[in-house]
Amino acid sequence: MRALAPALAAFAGVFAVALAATVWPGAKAPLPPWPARAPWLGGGTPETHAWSRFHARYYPLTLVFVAFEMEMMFMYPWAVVYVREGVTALADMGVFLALLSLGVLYAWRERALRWQ
Amino acid sequence: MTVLRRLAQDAPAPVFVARGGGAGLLPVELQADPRLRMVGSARHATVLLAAGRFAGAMGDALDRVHDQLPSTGAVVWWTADPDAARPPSLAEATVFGGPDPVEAVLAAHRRAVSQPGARRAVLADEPPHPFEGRGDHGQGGEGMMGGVPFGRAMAMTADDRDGLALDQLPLQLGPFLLGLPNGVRVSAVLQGGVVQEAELEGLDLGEGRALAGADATGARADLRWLAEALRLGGLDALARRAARLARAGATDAAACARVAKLVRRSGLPAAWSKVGVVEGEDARSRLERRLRFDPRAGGRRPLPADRIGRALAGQDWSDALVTIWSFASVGERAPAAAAP
Amino acid sequence: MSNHADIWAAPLLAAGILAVGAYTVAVIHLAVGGWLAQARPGVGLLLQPARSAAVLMAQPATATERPDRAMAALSPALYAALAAVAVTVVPWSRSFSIADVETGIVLWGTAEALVIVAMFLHGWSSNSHQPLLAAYRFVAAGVSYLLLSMFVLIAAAIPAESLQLSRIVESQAGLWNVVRQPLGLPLFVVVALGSATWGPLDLADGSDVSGGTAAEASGIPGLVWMWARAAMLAAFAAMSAAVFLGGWHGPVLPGPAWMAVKTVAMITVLSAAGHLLARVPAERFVTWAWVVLLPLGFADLAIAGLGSLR
Amino acid sequence: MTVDLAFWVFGLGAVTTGWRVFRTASMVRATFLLLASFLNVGAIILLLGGAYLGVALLFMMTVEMAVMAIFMVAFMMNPAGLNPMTMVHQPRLAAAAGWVAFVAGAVMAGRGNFPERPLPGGRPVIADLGAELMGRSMLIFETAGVALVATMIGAVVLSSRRSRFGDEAGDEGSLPPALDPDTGSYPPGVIPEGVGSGHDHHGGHG
Repeated sequence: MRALAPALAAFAGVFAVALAATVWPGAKAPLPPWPARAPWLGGGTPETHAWSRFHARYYPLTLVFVAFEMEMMFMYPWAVVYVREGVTALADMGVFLALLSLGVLYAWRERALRWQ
Repeated sequence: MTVLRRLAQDAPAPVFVARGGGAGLLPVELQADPRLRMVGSARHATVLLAAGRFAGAMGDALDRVHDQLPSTGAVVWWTADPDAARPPSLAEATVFGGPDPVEAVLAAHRRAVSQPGARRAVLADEPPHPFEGRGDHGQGGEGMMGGVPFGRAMAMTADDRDGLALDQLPLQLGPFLLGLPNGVRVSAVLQGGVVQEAELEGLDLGEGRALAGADATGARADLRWLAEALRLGGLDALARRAARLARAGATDAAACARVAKLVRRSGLPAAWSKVGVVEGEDARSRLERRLRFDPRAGGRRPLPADRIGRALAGQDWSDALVTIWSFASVGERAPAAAAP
Repeated sequence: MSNHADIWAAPLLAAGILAVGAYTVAVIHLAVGGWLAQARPGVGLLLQPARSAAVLMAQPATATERPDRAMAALSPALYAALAAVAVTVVPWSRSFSIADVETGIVLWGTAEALVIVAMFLHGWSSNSHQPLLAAYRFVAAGVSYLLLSMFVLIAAAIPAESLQLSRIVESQAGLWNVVRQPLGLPLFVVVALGSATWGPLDLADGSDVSGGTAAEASGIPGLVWMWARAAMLAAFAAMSAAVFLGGWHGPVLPGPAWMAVKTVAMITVLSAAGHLLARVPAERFVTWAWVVLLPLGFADLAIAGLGSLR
Repeated sequence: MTVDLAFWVFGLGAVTTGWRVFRTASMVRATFLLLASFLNVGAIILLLGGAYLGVALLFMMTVEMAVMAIFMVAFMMNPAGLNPMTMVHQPRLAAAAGWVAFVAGAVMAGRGNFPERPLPGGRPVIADLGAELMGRSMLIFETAGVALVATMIGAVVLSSRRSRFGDEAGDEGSLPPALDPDTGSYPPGVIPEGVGSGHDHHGGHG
């Protein structure tokens, strides 16, 4: 934790300065007129707000990703003891990754990696 | 402060170019000049360079872009008919009639960063729909999804190919968007970044004299087209190289061939393959045809706009832009204007 | 061997390294671009990033019709701060890193994951269509390249028997990881280009969506965002130098000098990749990342594992 | 001292952002406020000496909240809160339940009798965790792998309409959910072919 403190301090310091730089110049300025604030569409106009129930075309992928990522969290401690455990660790992770590749392979075959 | 201004004056001028009638793809060549930096959104620019004629709906679109330029920005009108009628956005613009507007743009840039007088908006300062004080909370909305909160309606759901019914975004894009030919505007309905339906509109480019050098044929025309295609693909440095060759008259066949080789190695043809398939031909093969810089290969029949519009349905928006640009004919009459 | 900077010095050190790094990125980017465009760039190039920054500083910030102001202000700051936290774990010599955290590569991964959040918020907050499209397609790429980063960093941790960056560099005393685990660096370059939304993976700020999440940004907020992107690329270059190019190891020169040289070399590689490769369509990148690159990540791990069996 | 101060900063941060989740009308804000709350909790775990667990929590929660934001925005009406609305249903019951849980947790934390066995500093916690995964807990670890494959397959089956049989073949034979599971009534316009019509069933080929 002691080593994390400088990392956290660097985060906080740069965050504060960047935030101040972003916010401060515009804080006193009046809002630009409405036509200046229209969304940039190269001379075009939208009919609605951009904020909407956005149809992210890759939603099955995000679910596969969450499952995969959860497994990855086991791998960090595994990597640390790998040299000590030797072949056991290799076999163990081999089985584990083979299982997960099945999941990815299935998703690919079912065309779940493409835009829905 | 003066140091800052001096630095800013000497910077490459970030310029947004709006191509109007009689400009062809000539303005594309401007990126060859290292003192300019072409930007993709007027919000990033200090100078709005309006090239050619802006009549009717083109003028209206230019007015909107003019107002979106940061308030310190300057406007330059590059025209062959300085006496022609002009839209309000060009009323106070610096008029330039010569063949090479770089110096005029640089002067405007220096003015914009050193003595930023606030440029006035030309459109009325009012929201798209009146909303203040209306509705249950005074922000123009009704209930969950109704009304015009903050001046605009909310998007509504519609069926889609994957069985979900999420929101559609109906909008008009262009005519001054990277990858749209002169005078072409797209009315599209997007759902989740995928085009559900799209229609290409050819706006009236007006009558009058064209800019000197606007017409180009053969390799020079292909290089102009390629320079914009490369920018669309994120290859700005190669685009500048193509623009330099075009500007030099496209006489160096070996240099053109080297550009073509770099483009083929960049993966752009792969990114364009199977995109915008019409009559069995995809954007990649249309790109390849340009890369041959063969004067005999040009002059293919432009495709009717409604055919292109139909080809956009089901594509990701960025692929749709690639499709449109892959059909762009280099001459004035862009695909949309061709009769079906 | 755990070394770290004073808590008050850490922000200054991180910001300083990033400022130099981001400026270097900008200069090298212009130099490589000028060379490729055959524009014969001169020495004026060295001042050009400062000049372009001055233009943005002279420009007023714009607003959109109904933005999420808080998120619009927070997202560039978050992105810049993530570059800072990332650069703190990079060791510059045997005895100096800003924060030589025991869980270094996990913290690095966390920063990468938060980059996806910062990018999404930047595109979402302006309530404008093209930034929104760009933000969503970036997330698709982000969830695809993030796994690659985890695989290659874990592979680098295997011979080091530690998640700590200084130990990972130490473990390369005999043989650099770029030789020992040849797939690691190329895959990590993909992650770097994605996280800084650069070149072929410039999906968040691409030209085909008018500058994407930054399409509505002008003035100083735009400058902060551009700076953060360059700083992120510099942080990734430094991390690549440490994890794959042997970090401070090298003859004659002192450790930090080797790190600087290797970082600049990596910036040049990343910049050249940005200029020479066209933007990958998001959908194809996603398929490609899962079907081709992810198995390569498995292979990288297998190579690292088999090489470390005693 | 510094650690105490940090604890209070992160603790207050976690509670405040957690509270703001329910006070905003925007799904995106709610999601990322929740993330901020989790990140503060992760920082507290780091303060408690959970070097790996803390950072892992930061990592996992970031990824999960990013994915959650995508689904929240996709499926919730008025996702940006352009029209004001409230995030809570049954606010009184929710508030009461929240306070009861908070007080109960606080009492347990403050008054509970916890064993006092501080670990000696400098223990290699990550290596210990690794050794545990490779030793006694290996079966659990591999079972988790199987469970995660099942999760992936389930997620793809349930969410993707595309399939290996075609781009719209994913709903082959599937029916839209009934509005009322008991009577099997469907919303107007979505009654699939062969359901409730008495004819022989064709299945739903698109």
